[in-house]
Amino acid sequence: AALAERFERTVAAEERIEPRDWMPEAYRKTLIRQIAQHAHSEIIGMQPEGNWITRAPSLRRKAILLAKVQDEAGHGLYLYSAAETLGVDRAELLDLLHAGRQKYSSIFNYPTPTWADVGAIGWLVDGAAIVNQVPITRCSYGPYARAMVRICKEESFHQRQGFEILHHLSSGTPEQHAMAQDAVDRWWWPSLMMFGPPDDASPNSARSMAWKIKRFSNDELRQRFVDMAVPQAEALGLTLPDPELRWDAESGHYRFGAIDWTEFHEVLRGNGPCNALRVEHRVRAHEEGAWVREAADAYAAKHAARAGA
Amino acid sequence: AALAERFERTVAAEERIEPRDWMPEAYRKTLIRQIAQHAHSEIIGMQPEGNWITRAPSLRRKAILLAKVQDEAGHGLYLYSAAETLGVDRAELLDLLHAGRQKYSSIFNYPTPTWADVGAIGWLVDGAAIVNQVPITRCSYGPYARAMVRICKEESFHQRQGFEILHHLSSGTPEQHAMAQDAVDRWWWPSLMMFGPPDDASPNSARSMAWKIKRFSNDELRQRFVDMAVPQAEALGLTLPDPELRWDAESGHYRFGAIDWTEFHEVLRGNGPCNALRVEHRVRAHEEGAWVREAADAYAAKHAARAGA
Amino acid sequence: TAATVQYLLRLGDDALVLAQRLGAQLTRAPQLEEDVALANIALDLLGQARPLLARAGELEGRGRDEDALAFLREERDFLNCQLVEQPDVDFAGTIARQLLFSCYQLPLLQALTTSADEVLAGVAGKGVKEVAYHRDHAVQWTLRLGDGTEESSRRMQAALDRLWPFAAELFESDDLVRSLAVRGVAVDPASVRPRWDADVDAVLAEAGLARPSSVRVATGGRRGLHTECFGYLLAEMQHLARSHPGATW
Amino acid sequence: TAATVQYLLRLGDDALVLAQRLGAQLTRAPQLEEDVALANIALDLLGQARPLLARAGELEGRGRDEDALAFLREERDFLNCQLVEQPDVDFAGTIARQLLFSCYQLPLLQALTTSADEVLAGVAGKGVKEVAYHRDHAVQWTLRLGDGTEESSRRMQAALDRLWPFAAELFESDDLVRSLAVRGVAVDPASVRPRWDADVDAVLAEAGLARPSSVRVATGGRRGLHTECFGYLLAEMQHLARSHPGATW
Amino acid sequence: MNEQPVLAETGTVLAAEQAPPSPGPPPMSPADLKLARIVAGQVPDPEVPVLTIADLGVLRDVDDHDGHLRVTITPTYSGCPAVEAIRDDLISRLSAAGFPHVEVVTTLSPAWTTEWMSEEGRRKLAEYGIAPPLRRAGGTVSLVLTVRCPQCGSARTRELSRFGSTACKSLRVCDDCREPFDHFKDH
Repeated sequence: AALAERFERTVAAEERIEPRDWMPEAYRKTLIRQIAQHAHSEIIGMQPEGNWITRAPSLRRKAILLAKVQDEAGHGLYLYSAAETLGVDRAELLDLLHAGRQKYSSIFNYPTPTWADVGAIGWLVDGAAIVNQVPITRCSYGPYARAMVRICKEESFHQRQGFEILHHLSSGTPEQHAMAQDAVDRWWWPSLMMFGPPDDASPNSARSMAWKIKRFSNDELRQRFVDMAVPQAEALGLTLPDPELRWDAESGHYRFGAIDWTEFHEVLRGNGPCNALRVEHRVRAHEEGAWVREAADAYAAKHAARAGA
Repeated sequence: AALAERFERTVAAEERIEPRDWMPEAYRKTLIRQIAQHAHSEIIGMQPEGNWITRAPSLRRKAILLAKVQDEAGHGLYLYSAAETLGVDRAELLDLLHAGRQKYSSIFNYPTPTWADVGAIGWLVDGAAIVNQVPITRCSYGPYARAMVRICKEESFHQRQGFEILHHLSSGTPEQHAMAQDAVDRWWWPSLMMFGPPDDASPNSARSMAWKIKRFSNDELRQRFVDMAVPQAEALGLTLPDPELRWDAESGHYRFGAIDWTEFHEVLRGNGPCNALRVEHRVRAHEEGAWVREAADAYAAKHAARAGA
Repeated sequence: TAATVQYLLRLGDDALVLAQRLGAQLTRAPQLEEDVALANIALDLLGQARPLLARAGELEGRGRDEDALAFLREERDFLNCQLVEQPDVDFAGTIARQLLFSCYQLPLLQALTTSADEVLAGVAGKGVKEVAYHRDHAVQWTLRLGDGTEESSRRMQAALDRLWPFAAELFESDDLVRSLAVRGVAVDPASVRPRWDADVDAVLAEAGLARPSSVRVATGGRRGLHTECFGYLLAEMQHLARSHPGATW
Repeated sequence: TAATVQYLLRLGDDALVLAQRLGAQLTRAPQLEEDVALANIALDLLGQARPLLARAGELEGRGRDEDALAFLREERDFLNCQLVEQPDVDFAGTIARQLLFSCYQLPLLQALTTSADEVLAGVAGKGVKEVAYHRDHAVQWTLRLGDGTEESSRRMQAALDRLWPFAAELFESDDLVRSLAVRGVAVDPASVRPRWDADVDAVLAEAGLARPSSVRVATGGRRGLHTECFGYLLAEMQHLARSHPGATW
Repeated sequence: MNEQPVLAETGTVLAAEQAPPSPGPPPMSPADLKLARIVAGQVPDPEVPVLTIADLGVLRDVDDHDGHLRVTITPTYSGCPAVEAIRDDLISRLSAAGFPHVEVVTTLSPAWTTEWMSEEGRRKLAEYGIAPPLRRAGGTVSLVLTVRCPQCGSARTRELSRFGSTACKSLRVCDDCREPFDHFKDH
């Protein structure tokens, strides 16, 4: 009870909970779930963009994209390590991902049929991710908060690159402009869904807020994203596919149309365009790599034994 | 002995030996080896051209190429059936091919890096094959001779299509013309080697001639091919890569330069550019198809059993 | 006619893309007879695709011939269903795709033999005989694999489960096709669904295979939205033609 | 300078094509650390390829930049060795290719740091550090796989056997490279063979792997003659760029 | 047996392509059309050259179309690659026969059927070693007829592969004389 009180005090004082501190089991579980989901999103998120590495239209873009996807793998590594400070290990978490028992961000269940999708993901998806993640830099759990500081910096860089891709396309040939507009048309609504269901339908939020794992409500963050994206779309010369979108001088915010939550729930339930593809791809890489990991373990064991002998 | 005499008489009278006739064991073996090698050449020969089916530059060319490769598979089937009349079965012959214990024409161990190679194979390789095969339509073994009649007709059609491909390229853009010339440069000498080693180095020929399995010597056929190809190359507007090539009015033949038999023997020994690739590809298809063949057998057995019950 | 062009492209692209997939299987079949059979089916489909695309180009009136439409269109302009572009994971997958597609294509072409568009009617008339064979081929192999060995049955079921979500798109109706159907040009694909259900169910039952229960519905092909494997198929198919702008072959 | 252009293309194409192969492995590695490592190696190689191609285009003087050389050249104009284009059959194959190539590239770049061509010397100077890491990575994995499990040892040996015929081409000398070597621009690749032999032999011995005995020598890459898999690599790499003539990205 | 089957047609194809552009088209007499029909009908099938396109029933019509000769053919199946070669041969042979303006039209409907193959064609096929398509009885019941071995005439034959080297043929084998042979399928 003294421990619980100290925990509450620390959180209330905006101080950090560290791995060796006592914490409530539910807090630990919530964090593990959230960090794991975040890590899974990084590594599944490599696929839609990775789809264009071999086909990038210039060497410069190829290098930027390679570096970006590498960053995502790096973020994944970093986040799995953060989760491991809470007493799970990466192998367990990967098994849960592969078995479909832990989620990743639904946004990665949409396909990338054109090069402009790489731009749209950078601009909109990374943009939304940053809005979601910046508050986590002040999360009550120390390792997660510190990881997010670094990750957010890198993602800002990615977002800027995505914006540049779209900007170049938008002011390029008519075909390139159409390609950019088409990508934005397809990614806009899914990006808005990245902030999760509306507040009145978001069950776990309250406790996460109290624990200072979450800092703002889904709808607040979504509004923040829209307010940021609309002027950027204008700068790009691209149209956001929402006829109801308009500036509301009174509130100082952009108002936007109703989100189709049926689609969101279908994708979440595993029926999105690429759910099966993404998990199969992951599982195949994992299974085909099993003999390699076994070899590395066997080698390490042999040499540890020799060193010990 | 009476049987042997009758066999000799039949062959001498230019009549046909049929499957149920008595024949010397060596005759049977020679024929099996030759027909099998011919069948193997058809199915391995599908690969270099098959390499371009998915990349043919027009739908018309794609259809023609698909049909051609289908023809080759059909010829393979036909020839394996002809070999089976001699008391072996296809599965055995395929095993020998896969184990590297029976050969196929070395010409298929060269790669097809460009579309023009499809034309060059049609014109030169099929052209050489026809010159080689037309005499076999008069082979003493009936089923083989009859098979060759129809196969030769179909191959003439293929050769014509190959010629047309090259003709179109040769009179197309400078890049297309260069592509055609490059392909002819690479295929000319290997085509000449298709007729086998020079007569003075060809050990098995004499007996095959006596048995009327073979009708002309390697060098005779090679000369016939050169005499045919040179004017066609002129019609194509392409140069044959042999500075010594010239018309010899006295003999009424084209004289050509010395063939590099070292290369021929290297390819024959398995060290050609694609020997490993071709056999691996075949073996992989065969092994990956094992479960399908097993299923078909199991199904047939079940249904034969049910029909019998 | 813009609607007819779209409709011709849907049918033509289905045939072209499936021919492309099957053509890639040549030299990779489990036995020589199947190399021949798959090549033959590919050739039939290519033979259907060519006049359909040529006709689409002619009606469009922008000077595009069959090759311009096949080799110089971008991914988002291809209107084939997603089923036909799905990759050949194994022979069971090839057969499952053939089964689902030919059981749809056969009644569709039968109905199209009376199309008001002459080319469409001609292609359909010719195609009916060919596709009857394609269906028969797929049915025979579905039976052999479903009722063959344990492994073949498992693979065939897995292939069906994997491809089933792509079947619904075949029967998708929209304003375009309904308006063309009224004019006697097109056939509403929804109308062939009962026949498809009956045919496929009968084969699966005889083969001892379960009708997949997947509720997922993949869609988008008719609007030019394709699965990620499709871009690679196009890159391979179009590369040479695109590398020589203006050349003929 | 025509000779220098050729030489730059050989080196640049080696790096570009290997980067392309490695880039395709991203999201397919046996563990996340390897996704990062392979991406990193690919990025280094791409970083070497770009200035080399750019320099080649500049010396050539026909207005071709790095992208024109990468995306608008035909297969027969690519001068990379055949080793780097060989497909990734499994992780052992990826590692074997890395081992054979990095053990060649490291001493080559070391010698090129003093090249009379400034760009070449610059790329080599920077590349030496990177490639030292590539080699170390390949060596560590060769040891783990060779001396790991029975399966890993078998796979690693098979990969070496498969790729060995492509090693000889790395050291092929010709008039072009010899004349450039005399002028201090190039390094005769034959000169790095002893170092390569010693390095590779040492690793194989420690890993318990046999030096393959294959006598087959694959060659042709430096004359633009490639193995059949290469056309597919190029089709994928170039398709988008070729689909939009004149566009920039 | 002709031992030089190689590219027998190539020269004439080239000649046709190089034919000079046409002056105005004169009208065609019935005799012209008759001659054109004969010449066109003699074009061989490229893959089974013992058969002409008239034997096969691939040649549907030869008529005067605004002073141009119009030849209508129907391919045996949709993807048949021989169509292109037949088209070239028609143009070159008709051109040699004095018809410089030839339009070859490919029509798919009505669809080609083996019913269109002439008796002559069937006889030539059998002589060539390919079992001809079976004649369907006019009645409603389609009998399962046997395919006879073109070598020994036996009815004891079975199908080895539904397709042979070309789509229109299947591969069979005779259980009596063991001959493998092609059967031109009923279609």
